[in-house]
Amino acid sequence: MVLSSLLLVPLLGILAILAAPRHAERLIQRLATLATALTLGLSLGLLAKFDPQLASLQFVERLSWIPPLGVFYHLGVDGLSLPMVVLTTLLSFLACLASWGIPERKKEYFILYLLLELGMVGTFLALDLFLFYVFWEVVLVPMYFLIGIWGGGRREYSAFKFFVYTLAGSLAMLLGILALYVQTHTFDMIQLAAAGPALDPGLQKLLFFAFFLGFAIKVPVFPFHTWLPDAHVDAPTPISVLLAGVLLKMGGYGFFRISYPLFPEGAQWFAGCLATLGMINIVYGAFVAMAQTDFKKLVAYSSVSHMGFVLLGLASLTPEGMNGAMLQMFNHGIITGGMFLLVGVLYDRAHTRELSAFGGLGARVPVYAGLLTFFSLASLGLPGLSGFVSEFLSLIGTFGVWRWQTVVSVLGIVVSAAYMLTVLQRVLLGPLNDKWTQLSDANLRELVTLVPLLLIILGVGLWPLSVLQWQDPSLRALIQHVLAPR
Amino acid sequence: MPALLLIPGLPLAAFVILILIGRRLPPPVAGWVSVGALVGSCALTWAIGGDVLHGHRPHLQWPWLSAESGFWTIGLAVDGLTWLMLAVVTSIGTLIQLYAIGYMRGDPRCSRFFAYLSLFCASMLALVMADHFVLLYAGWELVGLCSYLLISFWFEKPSAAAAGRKAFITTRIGDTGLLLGIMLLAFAAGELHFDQLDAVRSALLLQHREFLPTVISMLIFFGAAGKSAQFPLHVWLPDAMEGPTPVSALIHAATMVAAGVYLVARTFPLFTPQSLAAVLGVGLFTHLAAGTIALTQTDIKRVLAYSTISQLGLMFTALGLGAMPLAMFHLTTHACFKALLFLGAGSVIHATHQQGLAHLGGLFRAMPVTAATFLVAALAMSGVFPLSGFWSKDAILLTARHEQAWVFWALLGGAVMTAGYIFRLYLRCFHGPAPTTPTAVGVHAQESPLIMTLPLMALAFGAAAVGLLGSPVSHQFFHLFGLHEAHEGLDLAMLAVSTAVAALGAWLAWTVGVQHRNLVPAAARPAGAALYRLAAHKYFVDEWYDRIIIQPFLRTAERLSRFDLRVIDAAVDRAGLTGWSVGQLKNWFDQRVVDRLVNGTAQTVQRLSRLGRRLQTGVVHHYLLVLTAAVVVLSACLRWF
Amino acid sequence: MPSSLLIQTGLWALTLLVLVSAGFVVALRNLFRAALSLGLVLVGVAGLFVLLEAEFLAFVQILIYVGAILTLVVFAIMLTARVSNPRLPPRPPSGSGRQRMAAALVSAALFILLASVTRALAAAGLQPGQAVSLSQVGQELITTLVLPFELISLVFVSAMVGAIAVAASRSPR
Amino acid sequence: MVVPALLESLRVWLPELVLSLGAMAAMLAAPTAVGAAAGRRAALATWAALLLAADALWQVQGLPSGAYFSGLITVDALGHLFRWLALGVIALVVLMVVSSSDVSRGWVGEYLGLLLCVGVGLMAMAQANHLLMAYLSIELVSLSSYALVALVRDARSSEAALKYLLFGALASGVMLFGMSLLYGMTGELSLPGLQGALRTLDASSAGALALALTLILAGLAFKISMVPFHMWTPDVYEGAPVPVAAMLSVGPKAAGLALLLRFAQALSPAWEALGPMLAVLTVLTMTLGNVVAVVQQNVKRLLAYSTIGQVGYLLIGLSVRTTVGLEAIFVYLVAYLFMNLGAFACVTAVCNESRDESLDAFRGLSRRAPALAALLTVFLLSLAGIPPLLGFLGKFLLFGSAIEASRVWLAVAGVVNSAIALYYYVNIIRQMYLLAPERAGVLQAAWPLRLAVGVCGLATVGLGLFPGSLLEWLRAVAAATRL
Amino acid sequence: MIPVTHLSLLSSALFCLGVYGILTRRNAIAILLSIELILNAAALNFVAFGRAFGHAQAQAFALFIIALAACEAAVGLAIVIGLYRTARTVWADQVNLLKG
Repeated sequence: MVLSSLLLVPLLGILAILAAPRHAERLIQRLATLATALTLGLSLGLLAKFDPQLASLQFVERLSWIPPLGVFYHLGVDGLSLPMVVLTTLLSFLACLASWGIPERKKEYFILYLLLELGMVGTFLALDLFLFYVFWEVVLVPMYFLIGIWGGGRREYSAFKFFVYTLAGSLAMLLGILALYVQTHTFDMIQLAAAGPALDPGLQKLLFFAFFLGFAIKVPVFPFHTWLPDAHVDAPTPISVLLAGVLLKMGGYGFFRISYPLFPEGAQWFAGCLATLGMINIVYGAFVAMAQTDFKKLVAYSSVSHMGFVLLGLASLTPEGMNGAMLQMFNHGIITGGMFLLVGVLYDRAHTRELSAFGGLGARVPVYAGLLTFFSLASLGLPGLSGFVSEFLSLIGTFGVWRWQTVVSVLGIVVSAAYMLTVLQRVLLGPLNDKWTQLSDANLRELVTLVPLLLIILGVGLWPLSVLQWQDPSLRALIQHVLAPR
Repeated sequence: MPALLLIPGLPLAAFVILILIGRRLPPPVAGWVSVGALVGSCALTWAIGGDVLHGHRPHLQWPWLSAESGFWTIGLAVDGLTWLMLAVVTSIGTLIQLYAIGYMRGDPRCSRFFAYLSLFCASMLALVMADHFVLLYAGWELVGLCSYLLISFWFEKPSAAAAGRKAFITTRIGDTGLLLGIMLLAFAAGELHFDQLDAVRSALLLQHREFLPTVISMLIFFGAAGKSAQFPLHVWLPDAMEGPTPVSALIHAATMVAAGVYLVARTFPLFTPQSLAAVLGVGLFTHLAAGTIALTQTDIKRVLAYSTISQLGLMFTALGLGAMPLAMFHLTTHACFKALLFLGAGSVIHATHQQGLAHLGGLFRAMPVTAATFLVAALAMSGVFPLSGFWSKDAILLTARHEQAWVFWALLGGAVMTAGYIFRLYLRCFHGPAPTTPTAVGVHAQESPLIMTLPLMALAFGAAAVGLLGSPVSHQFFHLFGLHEAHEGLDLAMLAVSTAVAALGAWLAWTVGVQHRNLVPAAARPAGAALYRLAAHKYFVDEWYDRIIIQPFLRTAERLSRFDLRVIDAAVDRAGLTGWSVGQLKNWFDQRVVDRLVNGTAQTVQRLSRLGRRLQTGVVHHYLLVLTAAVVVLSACLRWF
Repeated sequence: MPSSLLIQTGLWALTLLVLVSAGFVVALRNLFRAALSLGLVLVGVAGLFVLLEAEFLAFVQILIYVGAILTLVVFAIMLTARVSNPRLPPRPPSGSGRQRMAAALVSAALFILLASVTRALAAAGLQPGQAVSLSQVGQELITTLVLPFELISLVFVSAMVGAIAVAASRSPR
Repeated sequence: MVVPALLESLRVWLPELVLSLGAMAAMLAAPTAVGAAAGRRAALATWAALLLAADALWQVQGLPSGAYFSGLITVDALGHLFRWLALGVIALVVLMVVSSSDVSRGWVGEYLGLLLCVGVGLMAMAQANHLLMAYLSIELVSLSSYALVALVRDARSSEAALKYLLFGALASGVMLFGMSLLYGMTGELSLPGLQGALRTLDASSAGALALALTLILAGLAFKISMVPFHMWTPDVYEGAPVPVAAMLSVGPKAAGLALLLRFAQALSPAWEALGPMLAVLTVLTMTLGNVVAVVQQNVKRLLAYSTIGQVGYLLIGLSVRTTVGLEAIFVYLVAYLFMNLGAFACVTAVCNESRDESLDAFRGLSRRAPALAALLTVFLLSLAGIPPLLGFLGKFLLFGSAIEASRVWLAVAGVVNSAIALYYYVNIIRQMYLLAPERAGVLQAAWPLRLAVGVCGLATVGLGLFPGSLLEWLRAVAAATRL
Repeated sequence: MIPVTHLSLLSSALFCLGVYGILTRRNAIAILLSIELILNAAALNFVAFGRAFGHAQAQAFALFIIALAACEAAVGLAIVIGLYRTARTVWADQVNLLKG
């Protein structure tokens, strides 16, 4: 029941907030924070009880849900989903704290927020394809509102774009699910993982491609990435955090959980393309980020670049590469989540995100400057911080398999250093712009949201085994499964 | 071996303390915390020195990425090479930090400064102690970071901020090479531990002949060249002088920039004759070219920076000649006298707030200690017997003469230049007429406080005496490398040549540099002036880089960004998810294909929608006609098809 | 076979009557005359019913159609006779040329289609002895077809109520 | 011998009888009182009839299936399902009628009576086993609907009624002629008889059969708004009062599909020939509906086009002709009943208050009526096929049936259309949530509307989350229905 | 002896004339008249075929058709009158408020 409780708590939170009067804003945000905190606590408890030695699924819950269709309420975690679940609950909690600054319509906001968390956690827990799809889509709707109502800039456009893009992708996935169901008459991912590889290779490739469309848009893979900068930029800060931190991971997770185990032939067939796309993502994203003048947009494009390492690692099908890809998802969530929080901190005070508007803040807001420097360094892959480990693993794992893609991707590292340092230079260094002499430093709430992320980045960077040990057995089993001769 | 952990651990602890509570500490305390930690490391280093000298190899390992596979076990290890670096970093680092306490007094971000310095020491120590490529790479990047942070420490100056970024990015380009080298090595040999490199070399040679080791070693050398500011990646080091002078002394003279030399020395087994030739070529070229530039610079620190580049080139030349211990020997002596030179320059700057040679002069009287120690360092660098520089340079010259005679002559030319620029600097700072410009404050300058002069004196002692450890007098130094056979003895001819060369340089410096006597024959003057201008503008390397790398890079970024906005976004927006990205083949393609593709879904849907609307005319007869026609058409279809 | 000849003659005469007056219904400008032509069609069809030995049906046809529906139509024509909104320009009563062309084309095509399949219909042809007696029809209506009877009553009710409510000049209350 | 069979048959027919009597009562109740009281009495009679009919329907379910009334109607699982659907439609629409401001108070009795007549017609359509029954029941529904549309008596509703009448009369005339041709070929009027006779038909009459089928199809296609027989739909919906449009968008669609299924079943060998054509029309229907809906500004018109699009999805199940397809149709119809009527109920509430049928009326609705806006969002998302709402399940099964029948292109067309449909559904949501309200004040819907919306919302969400027993029932119905 | 083909051809012609009338007449009442033609054509068919097959049901069907025609005419004329009252026209192609 522990996994169900992860879903139940946000649900109860929603109900409690629904019952709360509209004007009791403090109560509402406390309730929401409580719900997210409880979920976080539960997921940490899960972490403690999880046996990292086992490659199999743990805490499995399986109840019949729609018997005529053979749909089950089937949850479970293994090394692939556990880091994602923890990431989700953690970021949800922190972003919930950051949401306290939302100016209006708090009741609706927190209801949608908890619904979003419910969907995200569910996506990572689901072991039934139907259930997975349900959660996958459930995420879309609150996200649309959260961007569309509480966003800034061209929020309507961005929200709609996000919605349409992702829905188009998931509809392709839906076709894939249907075709798979017609072939196998089951939605159970475990059974499918056993049955899928036996499918006709041609069909596998087709299905892989259908699922690829769904996941690729979420990741996002070039050229399906254009929703991302808009959505990230116009979303309110906490939602940007979740968007970058969790939603993108749903796409990557899909590859690990569905595409690879179910269609190994397709996966091997597509690996070359995936590596090339990963390379394009890395280099292209970095270059485009370089040219941005809007801070948030820059971070958004850096996400495109960073997610490229996930694709690259995935394409390798080596333990190092896959571990790197998985870890990169976790790390990117933490680091970019932190970056968006930092952008938000700045935006809350200055009401602009134009890089050229700043300068010399380093002296004015030293704590903020330190944090920004730290997260930027993590983002550019400084050794000792978490981003390095995963990028390094992806690269070294892929190098032996996709030589040239990897070599070109290494270039991306240089470019990422270039744009990140440019940010630091424009924002923190140089002479202080007179406009910002009254700027205040990060406050306690902001520190509370940022410091845990900082510690995780440091912890994973110094002792990557702490995360790797959870996922490694599952990933090795997965690779074995994919490469098994048939 | 907790001692091994403590060596980088102590400065790291200092860093953590300073970054967390540094601002609450009174400024001098911050400095002392940092110094104290480094002293501890220094003491530990010297404590294990005896063991190491006797061939003991302390080693400490722990699992990193995988608990099972030994491949990803990383750790700290100390052998002779490492111990030497440890000794250099901790000893000289201590002195420089001590000096910095005085130098940075009164700076509001003093604690931050010492925090960074501590972090630097920690990473540098980790770098040299690493027993695994990845850990080395980690330290490698971290020292780069510290260099960045410290160069742009006075970030209110835009030039400092820009210089920091330039340093980081340029060295990162080199790091890319190192990273690729590591990946290639891991892929080809499956081994990244340094103590296995000999085995790796033979395995690689067996399997791939010379090609793969050459590629790997060249990639590694590329990384080393970035860190050690070798041509063509040297451009960042002169700019890095924007940082506080103790930083220049510690990072950009004594230790970090020498990491490249260390790296090549560490991975020496991987180097094949071909790659050594490349190392030699690059090192020698850099040695000479940087020397000429140093001759023309008018900023004290820039002269020293080019001097550093030049000396590093010398070390690489030694490496290229295959004389790895000699390169390390020169690294050691260089660390002493170059740190001393920088600290001396810092002392001058601290006293006068001037860096340009035009504004300095005749400071000997005001700052006797600084001047004297500076002189010792200058002499040592010029290779005057029996100071340390003599022993290390002399050994390299000797090897060159044995190996490749032309290198020897080139090095001699370099030696002239070395003496020339350093004495030009020394003489114009401390002797000659005091400048008459109103901004000059030389006459009012006072000697620096004791906390600054004490390290100067200690280093002067070092610059004078360290060389003896590698001299025929005492052979201790080479025992670190397991070389126990006797030194070939003092070559008197070399001694004479060396001293003569140094004297020639000093004389030229006096006559040309200080007295401004033009020695070039009138006929050659235009060419000479052109050469001078070329050197004075650093061979326009920065300008070239800007034109052929940076601007195109920025333009590409701009273009891709626009591409993203206009083509990809628009294409995907309008043409649904067709995912083509060929819109770049502009003009005709745009018009013939893209336009038609682009007018895809969203617009097409809208257009179709309006069309469909128009079909719904509102006139009932049309509806009825459609109904009847549909019946006719459908039944006809059904009847005949 | 005088009766047979009589039948043939009657058949052709009725066919002619029906077709010609149907043509008038669709072509005559004057609505009133068109309605009268429809009456002729209905009478002609009733005559055909008689020929088919369905006299009761012919009777009903005359009674209901001509007697009731046509009367209703005439009333409606008179009610709306003062056509109409003077601002609307007068136009020919049967659509534009293009519309008529299209209609003719479609109708002709439909006829060709229908004509091409008549051969397959009731191939057995008519047998004299198969005439259905009125009592048989009545029997059907009160046994087998009792349900349609119930339904049609409901149709009547709803049609009447609907028609009255729609045509009523204003809300009753 | 005749009489006991008739009595047995009457028992089966009890729900319809009750409804018919209720219709009379509602129409007669109105003149007995003045003003609001008249409406109340009529409503009372209507509710009594509905409840009694529901009870009767529940009782009747136990009776053995088979042909009743001398084979005029057939009682089977399919018929039961559609009778329930018809009853549901009428009940929900009654809730809207009694609180819609489009419906003039003076005519409530007539509205309700006619609605119940429609209900009887819908139920009869679902059970028709005989050409005469099919024709009569269709006409009952049509004639009552014409009157319902015309009852508002303004220019737009008159126009709508006229168009509906002319289109409908032509379509049913065409169908009737087709029936006569069919009869002429086979000499059979009952569907099972036709089925037997068609088996023995020789090849020479294939052309005649095809023609007859097309003519009949035209009449049914008109009822379910299948392209190209859809053209009346948007105009009539826009002109009709909102509740009537709501009824038209669900009731005749469901009953028409039931009748189509019965014809498909009876004429099965010949029906096969229709297959490819039907598939093409399926795609055309959903595409036209969804595409043209994109630029609509009037919400009723938008929902009319949306209805056409939804019918397109439903036709997938018909054109694949498998049991899975049948099940999918049933599920989607149930979903469609709740989500579409729910949406219409919300529209009723909004139009009641603003007298404005354009999308602008929905601006900022989330601030003026949060619950209403939230539920309308649920309905629209369900129509768009977002899980876990019931509409998604239906769509899922429909597309699945297409893939199962190896007609992947139908599923692809459906998917593409779903993406297009998102465009206009989300546009309404955008108006409600993302834009500022045009008028101030809280919008309070009447209680019957709230009840209707609540029931629909509960069903859309609840059945979407726990569709197990519903699916089991519908699967059993599908299995019992031979195609 | 009446050949069935004759009658079915006649009814087809009647049907098509009705269709033509519906498509061309502008006056709504005239269109309703044309619809009566169609219904008559169908009724004629039923009676003719019923005679051929000897079915009483066919005649009953025709009876129902006539009854329904009456209902349809009633509702139709009521709608036309209602239209005339609200739009002051009975010309079907002049009413196009609803379109698009």
